[in-house]
Amino acid sequence: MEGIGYKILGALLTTLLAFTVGMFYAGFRRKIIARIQNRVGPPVYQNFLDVLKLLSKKTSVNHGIMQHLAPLWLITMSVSTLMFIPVLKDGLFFTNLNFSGDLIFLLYIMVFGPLGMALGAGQTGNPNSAIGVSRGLTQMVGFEIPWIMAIVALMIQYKTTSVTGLLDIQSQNGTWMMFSSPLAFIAALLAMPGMFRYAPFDIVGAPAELASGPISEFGGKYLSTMMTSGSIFAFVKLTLYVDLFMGGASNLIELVIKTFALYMYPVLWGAVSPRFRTEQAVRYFWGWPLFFGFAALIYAAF
Amino acid sequence: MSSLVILILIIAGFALLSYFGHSINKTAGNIAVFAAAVLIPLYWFTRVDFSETVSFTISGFQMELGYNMYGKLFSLIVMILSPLALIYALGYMKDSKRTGTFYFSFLFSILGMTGILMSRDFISLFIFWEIMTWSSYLLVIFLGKDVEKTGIRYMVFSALGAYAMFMAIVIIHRNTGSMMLNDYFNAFGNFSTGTKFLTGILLMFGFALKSAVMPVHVWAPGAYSNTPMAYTSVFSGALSKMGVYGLGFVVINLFAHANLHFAGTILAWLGAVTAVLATFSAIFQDDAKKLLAYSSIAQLGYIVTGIGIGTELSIFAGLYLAVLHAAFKGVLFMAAGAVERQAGSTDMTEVTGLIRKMPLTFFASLVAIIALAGVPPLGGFVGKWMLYESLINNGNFLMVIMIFLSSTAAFLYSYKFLFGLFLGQEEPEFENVKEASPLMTIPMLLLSVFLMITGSFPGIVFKYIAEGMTDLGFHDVNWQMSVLTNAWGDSVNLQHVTLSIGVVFVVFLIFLTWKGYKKTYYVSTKDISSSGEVIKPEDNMTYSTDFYKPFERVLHPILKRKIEKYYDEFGEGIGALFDFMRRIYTGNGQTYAFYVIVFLVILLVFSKNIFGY
Amino acid sequence: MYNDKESQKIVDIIQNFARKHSLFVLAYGTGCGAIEIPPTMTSRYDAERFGIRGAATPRQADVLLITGYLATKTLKRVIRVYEQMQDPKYVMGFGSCAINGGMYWDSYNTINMLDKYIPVDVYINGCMPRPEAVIAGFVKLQKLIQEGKADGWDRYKKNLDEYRANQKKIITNWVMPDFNR
Amino acid sequence: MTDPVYFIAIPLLTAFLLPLFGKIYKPLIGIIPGLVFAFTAYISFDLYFNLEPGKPVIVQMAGWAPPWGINLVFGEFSGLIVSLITFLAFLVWVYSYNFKKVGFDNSKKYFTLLMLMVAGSIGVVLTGDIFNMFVFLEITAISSYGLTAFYKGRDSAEAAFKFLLIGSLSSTFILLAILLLYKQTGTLNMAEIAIKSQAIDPKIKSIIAILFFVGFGIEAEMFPLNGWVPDAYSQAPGPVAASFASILAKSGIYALIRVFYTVLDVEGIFNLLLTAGLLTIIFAEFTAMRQTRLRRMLAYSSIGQMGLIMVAFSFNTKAGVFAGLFLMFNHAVIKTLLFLASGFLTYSTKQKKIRDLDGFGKIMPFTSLMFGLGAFAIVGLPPFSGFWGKLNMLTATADSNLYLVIALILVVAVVEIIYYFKVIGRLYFRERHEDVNIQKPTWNAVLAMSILALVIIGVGLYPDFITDYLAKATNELFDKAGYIKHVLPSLSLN
Repeated sequence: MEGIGYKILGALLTTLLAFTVGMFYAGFRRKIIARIQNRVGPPVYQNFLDVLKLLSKKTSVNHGIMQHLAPLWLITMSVSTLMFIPVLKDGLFFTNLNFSGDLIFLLYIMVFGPLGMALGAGQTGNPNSAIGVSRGLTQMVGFEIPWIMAIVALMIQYKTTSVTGLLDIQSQNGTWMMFSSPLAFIAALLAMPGMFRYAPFDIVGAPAELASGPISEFGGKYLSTMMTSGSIFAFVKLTLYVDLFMGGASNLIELVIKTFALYMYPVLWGAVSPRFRTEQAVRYFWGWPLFFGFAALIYAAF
Repeated sequence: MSSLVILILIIAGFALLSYFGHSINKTAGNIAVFAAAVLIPLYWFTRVDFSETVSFTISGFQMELGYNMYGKLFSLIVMILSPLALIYALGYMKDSKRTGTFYFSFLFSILGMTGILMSRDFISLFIFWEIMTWSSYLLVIFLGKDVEKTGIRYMVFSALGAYAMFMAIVIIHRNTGSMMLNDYFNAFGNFSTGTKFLTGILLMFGFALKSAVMPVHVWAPGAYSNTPMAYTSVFSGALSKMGVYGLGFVVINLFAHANLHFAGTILAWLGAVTAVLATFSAIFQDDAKKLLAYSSIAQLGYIVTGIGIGTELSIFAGLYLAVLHAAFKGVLFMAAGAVERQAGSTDMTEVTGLIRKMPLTFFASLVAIIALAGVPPLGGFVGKWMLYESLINNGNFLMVIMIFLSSTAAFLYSYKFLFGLFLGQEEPEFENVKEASPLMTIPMLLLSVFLMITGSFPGIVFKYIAEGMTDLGFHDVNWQMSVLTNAWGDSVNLQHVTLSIGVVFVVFLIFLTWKGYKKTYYVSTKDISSSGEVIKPEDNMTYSTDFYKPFERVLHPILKRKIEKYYDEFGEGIGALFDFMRRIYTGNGQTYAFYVIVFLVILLVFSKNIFGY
Repeated sequence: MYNDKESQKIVDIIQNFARKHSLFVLAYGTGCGAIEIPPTMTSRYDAERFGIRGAATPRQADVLLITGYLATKTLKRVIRVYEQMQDPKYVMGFGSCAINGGMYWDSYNTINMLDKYIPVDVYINGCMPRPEAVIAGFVKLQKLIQEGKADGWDRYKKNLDEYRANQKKIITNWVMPDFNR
Repeated sequence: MTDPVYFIAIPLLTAFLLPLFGKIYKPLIGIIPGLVFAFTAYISFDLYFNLEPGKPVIVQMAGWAPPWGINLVFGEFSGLIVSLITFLAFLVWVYSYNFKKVGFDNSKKYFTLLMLMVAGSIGVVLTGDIFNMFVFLEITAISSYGLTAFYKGRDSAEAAFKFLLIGSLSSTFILLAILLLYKQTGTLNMAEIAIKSQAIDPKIKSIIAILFFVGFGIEAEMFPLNGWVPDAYSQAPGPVAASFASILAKSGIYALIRVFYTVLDVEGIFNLLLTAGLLTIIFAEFTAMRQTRLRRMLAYSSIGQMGLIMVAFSFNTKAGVFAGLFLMFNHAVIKTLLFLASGFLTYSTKQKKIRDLDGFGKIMPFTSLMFGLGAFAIVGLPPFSGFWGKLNMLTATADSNLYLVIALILVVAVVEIIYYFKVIGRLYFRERHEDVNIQKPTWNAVLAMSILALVIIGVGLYPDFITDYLAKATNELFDKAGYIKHVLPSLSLN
């Protein structure tokens, strides 16, 4: 644990791991969806090529400083969040700064990026971007509530607000929280597709109506940064779920298995779903997920 | 003479000086105002003796002035925010008329606030409270908009609050024979239950009204948005904190000590409901000033919740949020004022794309909005974190959810504010808009620097809060310069946060800027992908009307019931009753004579009931 | 001007490999060829296996598909879209109409030779080309990219005056923003 | 020189001689009343400040000792009221000395009637004889009728007629009460009645009390006997309305207090006074809110203030009386200021509507400022004198355990704030109408209003200027035995 050099090396390794895993997951998603649609689909490393290609675009345009900073905010958020999440339960490289943040902090730092992204999208002046932002923020209010309820239920039940603390409790008890607090898990699980913004909750991007929404004016290096950030963030979200509900992971293989299993859930749901309208999405989140969230809270408190 | 009295006299003197200065000419008046903005805080910081007390007797009532640490904390807000707002006002009010009245009322409201915070007895508290009320009323109606509706509504609600306090005060006097705050707090335990509740709740009502707690918040949106923005920053930032100040000592000193915690809990619930509903209202405002007004109400809701819960961490959070709210809402109202002055409107459906015209204002607003939204690494997060942790530690899980809902929904209006005014397509109409004068931007930037520092080193504020909380009975409050800790021992190290975010940000900033630097082009906001159509300069494609329509559809069942409507209907009903009463005076001499006779007859008939024989 | 594979730097090879296998396609679907895009993309022919996917806006796109004839009215839009795309960018012309006007060769309001107005990298023959032909066109484009020969974007910048002169012949009321890269 | 007799004699005499002076030299009509008011004010202050504690100055008229003769009692209580009345009368003169609407042709009538009214009021306050009090009250009332009808218009005449109608009822009841009292006790001297009244049959005493209550209640603007007030206040000239509020109403309430505190000892009358006072407050203030004319609004507000004073006196405690006196002082000073200011504000508008005052703050800055100051003071905002009155009033109420009354008073105060602040809002924060003619206040009006404003602010900043005197007056009012002892040294209360 000692040594600033190890710390930096660990941070870099974690980021690289998150990037790689996230990219492959996105590739798998494309492949899986293709197979479901009876297509061959792109190779699983396709997303690396996409990012590389976008990065090697010779020109890029922006509409001002906020648009320039927007991808930056996103990737800063993803990487910083990653720093505060225990990727593996213990180990030299993959725990990073997780002792100096807690769940509430994570919740808040996770909106840092979208807010910056929204500002950048706003500056482009493209109406599609603004509409996308409006939808995205609305949807966020929708899914955050059941998700937060689940988290608060855990925190109240186990009297700790830190992820590390919750991990320790799981390894002490020997059960995962998805079994010891099933209601919270269900609420969190129901809110999860909203977080991933896959169908039926892909109302932000919605290529068919909004021309990809907030990112419609981003190209080249900006878009590549955003895709990188997106893959890291997907990994972050999955790891957080695994840490909270599935007992974390003590080695990378376990981590990959658990996160991949979890990842299949929004992917498969999305593969066979059409798209909600914004208000339908919010109503969905404020329906059953909210009910399970309440149930979880009551279960936790009494 | 005592330094406290001198302070009061200095402020009053400057008020008169500004008024008369402005009636001579503008320069003289402005010099007086500037001197006030510099000298009043200078005197406060260097010469005021905080251990001093002044007591005197007027009209048989003993009165005493003297700071305690709790009052000093709030004075700090007043003494830092008000001078900045005054300097801002020098720029903002440059072309207005009747500036004399403006600065007179402004300084008098500072006097009122200063006085409230050093009052140790109810009489002087009430006197200064009322001075604050009427001076702010004069500012609310200063622009002459909506005088009948907003002005009267503000005054009526303020009066209701003040008179509730007044009633409590006289009842306290009846029961203790003294007007001193401390005598009341000490005697409170011995009161009968009825008196406990009556006085406590009346005081609480009075203070809660000033801090715009639902359902007595209706004065606030109009009052905040109608006032000249130079004052609104103080109005929302400092003046509403007087209510928080009062709630603090009522809830903690009374209810906690007398084991009436549930009263505090009710207050906390009201605060949470306020936060949620006001946030929802803020989201659908089209006027930036109205949006900020509702947002203020919502933020005050958090603070009130923190105070109402009454644990150490929650009060700490409430007070910290109070300080922070003063700073960021100060900036935001100033920014709205700057936009109003430079671009002529704060209607977010009209004004767009000012970011390149007013970059400093935008930067200050951005920092303030991040702090408001509670996103790390700025100071707002610290307050939010402490509030949540205290609520979770306390097991108030439903309240946590409401606060979370409110602050998540707060992102919506936060974004709308920045987007509506500064982002979006640039319009030829605002081609010639200039950045506001340095008098206006410097106060904003100073406050935003403060917000940035508190993100990593909130300890500079914690110090004063911890001092102040000793007067609420919380001794030895633990605080560290940049580590937050909750009751369960979980902590957040803010320096690590800032460092991590900062390093990642800088690394990627360098990368993103350096990569293809020469081949990165700036294009105008009219150059967007719009199916190949060329957008003419006069076409504005910015999406700003009905910005959150889907969300509005979701919330329609909640929002369609407006509490204002009930008040209005109540008002109409009362008006009809008054009209009926007015009919008694028919204007007919015979009728009046008839009344006299009837009255006499009634008295004679019932004389046995009246006199007993 | 035309680099051989041997003379390319290693960076270029990697970059061109990425470019070749990741083609974001913006279909300008005013002509009848637009109807051929959906089968190309979906299950039957599945262009995604070549790394080809649709892009919603020109800012993100690499390939501009001109799916058939271009009316003089829509030429302006095509130029606009093309100029909004980021370098390197490629244009594919679909069918005879894009090559020589096809059955509209003497129409008063269509253009005959697309290459006079924007640089076309690959033409696909047919009226209309079937999805197989479209994919063949893409494969050809990939080959050109790998070899560094798909340099229409470079030609456009170098011969901007000439292209502009041609464009202005068709578009009489010229109100386009300047293209100055 | 300083003899209470002069209070009555000189104004009465001058009032009747005024036409003669006018014949000699016209401007004398304006000047002589001023001299008279200045003189009365001077002697009243001189007497008042030189009073020995607990020892009223007593004058026997025509050499007859009481109880047979008529006597004047200038004590700490009555002296305070007289000083207030004379001081305000003087200010009203300063204000109206060349008030434009008081044309020279009419000014002798005006000043004659004004002097009569002042003399009558002073008489009411000073006299120790109950029938004499009735006589003075009649003098006051009749001169008031005249002043109400001063403008000779249709409306003024109607107002005066209403006033006359109700006023004569008042006289009748008081006279009846005095008759009954005389029948029972055989004396008209108040001190002696005070002694003998305990022996009166309670039934008859209650009837007497009721008759007095209604009779004086009319003068004191009690609900529902105050139908005359709004008309009279709004139709009379501005300074006259001011003097009604400060002088006429004060003498009415004084008579009420004197009779029930000193002369008659009736159980239960104070509850009645409380009820009547509360009803007065409620109806007056709520009615005031719906008024569209400035004067009528002020008139109803004045009624409301009188109701408040009645409530204060109804507690029958020292704190209550102290508060009542403070409120009387405030009402006299502030309402006078408001009426004086409104005299110029509504000078050129025929309807005297509130909405005609839009934007007057810019064109009549001083008068508007005075009105605003008066409004701030009357609703009880610190740091003006109204606040201290209200504070004392409410502490007194709380001491009497009447919490609901506190709530009621405060609710009504909110109503008061609404209508006063509506006017202020219009004065300062509205664009003015195009075609307004204004009348700049004359220098003497400015002087009069400034003095009143200074008094308001001075007392507001440091109420102890007057609290000592009020406390002394309170003590004297409760010292019934002392009063009797001084007036009738030969008798004593058994």
